[in-house]
Amino acid sequence: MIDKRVASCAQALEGVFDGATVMIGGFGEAGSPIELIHALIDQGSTDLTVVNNNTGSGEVGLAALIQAGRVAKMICSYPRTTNSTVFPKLYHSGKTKLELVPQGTLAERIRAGGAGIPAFYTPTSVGTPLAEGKEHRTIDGREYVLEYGLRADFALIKGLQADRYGNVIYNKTARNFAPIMAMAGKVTVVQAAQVVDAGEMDPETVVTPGIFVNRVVHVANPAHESELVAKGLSYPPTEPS
Amino acid sequence: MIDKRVASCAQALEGVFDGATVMIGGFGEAGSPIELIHALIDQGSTDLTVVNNNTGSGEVGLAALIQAGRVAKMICSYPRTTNSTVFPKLYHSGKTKLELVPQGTLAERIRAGGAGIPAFYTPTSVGTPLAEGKEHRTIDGREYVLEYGLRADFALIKGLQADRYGNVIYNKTARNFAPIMAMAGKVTVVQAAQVVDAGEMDPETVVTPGIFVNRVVHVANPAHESELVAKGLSYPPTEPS
Amino acid sequence: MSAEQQNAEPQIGWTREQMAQRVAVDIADGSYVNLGIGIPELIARYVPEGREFIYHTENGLLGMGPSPAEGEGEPELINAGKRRVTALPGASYFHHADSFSMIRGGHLDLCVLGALQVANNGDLANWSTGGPEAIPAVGGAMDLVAGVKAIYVVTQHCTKTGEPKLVEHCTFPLTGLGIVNRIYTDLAVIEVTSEGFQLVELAPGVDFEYVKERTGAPLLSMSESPTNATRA
Amino acid sequence: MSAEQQNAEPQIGWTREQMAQRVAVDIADGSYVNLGIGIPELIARYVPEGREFIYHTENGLLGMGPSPAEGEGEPELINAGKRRVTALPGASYFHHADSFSMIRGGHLDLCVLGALQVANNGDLANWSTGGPEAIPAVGGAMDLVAGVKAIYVVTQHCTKTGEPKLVEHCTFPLTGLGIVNRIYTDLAVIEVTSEGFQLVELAPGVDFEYVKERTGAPLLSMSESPTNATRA
Repeated sequence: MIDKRVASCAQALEGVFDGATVMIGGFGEAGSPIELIHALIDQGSTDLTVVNNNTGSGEVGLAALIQAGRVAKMICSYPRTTNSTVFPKLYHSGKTKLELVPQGTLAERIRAGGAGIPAFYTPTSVGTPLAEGKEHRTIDGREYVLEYGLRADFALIKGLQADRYGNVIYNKTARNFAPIMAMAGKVTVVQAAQVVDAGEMDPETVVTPGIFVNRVVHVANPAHESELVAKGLSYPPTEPS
Repeated sequence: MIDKRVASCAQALEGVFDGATVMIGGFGEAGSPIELIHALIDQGSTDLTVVNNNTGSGEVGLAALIQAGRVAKMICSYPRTTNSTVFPKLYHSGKTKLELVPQGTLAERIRAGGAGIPAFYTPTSVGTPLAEGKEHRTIDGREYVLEYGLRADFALIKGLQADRYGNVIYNKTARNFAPIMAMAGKVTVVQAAQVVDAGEMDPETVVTPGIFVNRVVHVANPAHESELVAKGLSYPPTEPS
Repeated sequence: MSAEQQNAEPQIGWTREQMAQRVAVDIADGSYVNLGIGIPELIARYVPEGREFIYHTENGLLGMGPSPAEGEGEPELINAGKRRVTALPGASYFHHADSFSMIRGGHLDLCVLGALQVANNGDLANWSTGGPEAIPAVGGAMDLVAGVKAIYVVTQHCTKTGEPKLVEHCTFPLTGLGIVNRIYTDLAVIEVTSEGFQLVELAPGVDFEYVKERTGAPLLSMSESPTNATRA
Repeated sequence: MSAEQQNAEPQIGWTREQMAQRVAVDIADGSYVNLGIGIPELIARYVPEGREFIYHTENGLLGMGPSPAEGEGEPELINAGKRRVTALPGASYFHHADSFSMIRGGHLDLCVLGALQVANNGDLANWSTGGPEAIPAVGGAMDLVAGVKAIYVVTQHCTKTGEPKLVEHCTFPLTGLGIVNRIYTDLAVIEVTSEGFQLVELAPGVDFEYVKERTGAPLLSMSESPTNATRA
């Protein structure tokens, strides 16, 4: 019987290695798989290349992973957000590198990676510093740049509901990068607030078919980043002195 | 108020012109917008380039459009189906040309057209006659061919349910090419068996957001091609003598 | 014009709210619109009577509604500025690749953005001052200007230090080439034509010379309307 | 071998159903599988005890179930062969670009296809005889062989006129280059290795020489297993 459920976030992250490329879903806090990120901090692998639209906020979630010195490189479109104080420090110190990609190009590169498209042309960024050094091509009189598909060793995403086959549906704008990262991850891990029996989801409304998912872990009450930040929390939690 | 509903299939096809490129949804009969195709036969425009996975069956729907001599060129992946007797005649007589495209490349070209991607590389067809004359490129040691996005002047598709904003959901495997053709059509026309009030569809389950749709026509009881073919019907109906 | 002069001047021209309202007047009924962060966000408050606009937010929602009351809303229903929003009847959610297919594929009618600089050939700089200490962050701006049918800019006419933002050549890193159609400032509405900046309308109490002085490139008056007017 | 000889021969080797069943034995538990039209379709009937396979049909369904009873089913729930099927619990529907993203993106474990010819370097010809009167039709075959992790071919060992289908070089137009991993015929199971065709198993009552005679390229016997065995 196919059963992709695993018992814990720790188990869901088995095999993440030093130097791995890890896609992490979410746009800001919406869709951020914060429990998986904290488990990744516990897990210990380092020198990671992380793909996420942003760089986290406060000292929890993605920001905490960066703060822990585990991210060698961020591939993202908008590393400058309210309460994003960790990344600037590591960026300026040269500890964390940045590959800045326009948001739509980032999304399309991830989708291409998952879809077996090695490269594509796009009009986005033509004439700007982000197109410098990239191959250009004129098609039907308009100029485009060549961009390459992106894949990842692991993709960590957050769903609202999942089943043992790995089918996933999402909550509102928390969907954002998750379906395409699920496609692009060699090992895709979903944390879901609800884990339901096979057949409970309407086949018409499944957003991520199970073929794109390798592991499902039940996280019943996922934290919201903004609430943790508002409370001034950090991860790992500071020991009471 | 935004209201994309029109009163009839004839009205839904206003503006289709001689020489237009028309994408028609459907894989075999599943998702074939047969009432819109028949209205297109009535409408009279000719010298069309039609994009569909197949070439219809019997003497109704797409096959009837071809039989009426209105299709100068088919772009499709599988023009040879059971009961597909019309296309072979016109193809051999040279009246209808054929651009044969692998099914996945066809889908990706349509999606690219709708997504503003002018061209992409794909491994499909490398080493086969269908790659001949196409630009090749080696990326990370594997060979790919360059394929171009496809757009259409009109896209005719069939939905299960639509609203005045043009949001659409589909029925089972009738979904097939419709969502991507909706993206690629400059004017996208949807025939829907149910037309519901705005807000009746769950925003999580809308498959084609209304931005991709221009006109919605209510066709309450769409015919099934196989049933028409089994009855030996043709379109336009033969006058009783 | 020095910062001191700027500070000394009385408040004239349009307020931020009035600028937003003025933009809304020019949006056609039924338009699909993406609003940037800042003044553009205010536009959603001013839909003219009898029109319906559909707002797209690139993080994955079409049919975005107004912000909920302070403290209300949901952390997973947000806009591109990461602020909480609502979804109207007829809305839909989708993933980022689909969202940017809408943008890149030319399906949106209008995008209204802020600017650091706009050149009189339509070039836009709005994502980076290029400073060595700045963390570069581009978001969806380059995709929007490359794909949306019309690009309006809404911005203060000058910087806080009184430097013109409408210029002959952008000195900041570009967002896109030749893509701005119209500019709405606190002082005027200006069309970017094939002959450069063309005044369309002055804010109440503002005259042509006043705007011209504060514009870093030639400005055609309303009577100088070129035959080959609107870009794009 | 002439057509007369072929006709004169007694029925030996595996039937179509047995060939399908033999393939099923080699499919790992939990595999995502796409089945071509013809004999491959029969494989779905023979899931070995204790295993679960998930069938993908490229027209937009994952979790395809068995065919409904004759006259039952729905015209809009069909497989790639345009025959009516069912959907199992846990199934999902999706559009064609997503479906072929599964295929091209390497997400399917196995595709089982029919063949006109297979060459001993793994080349496959299965979509066209190249005749001037033939209507060329390719469907999803080229996408499947380019994207799916393993490609099995199931076919009669020889054509109806007794010509070998396993050859040194395909003479029919190719579907893909060097992509076939295994071949299941009525006579044998044959692996395509870096050294060519390698016998894996003989059908009951069939001997090596019998298969070798009917194979259009060198065939390594089971004892000749090369060190560098399996392709891909």
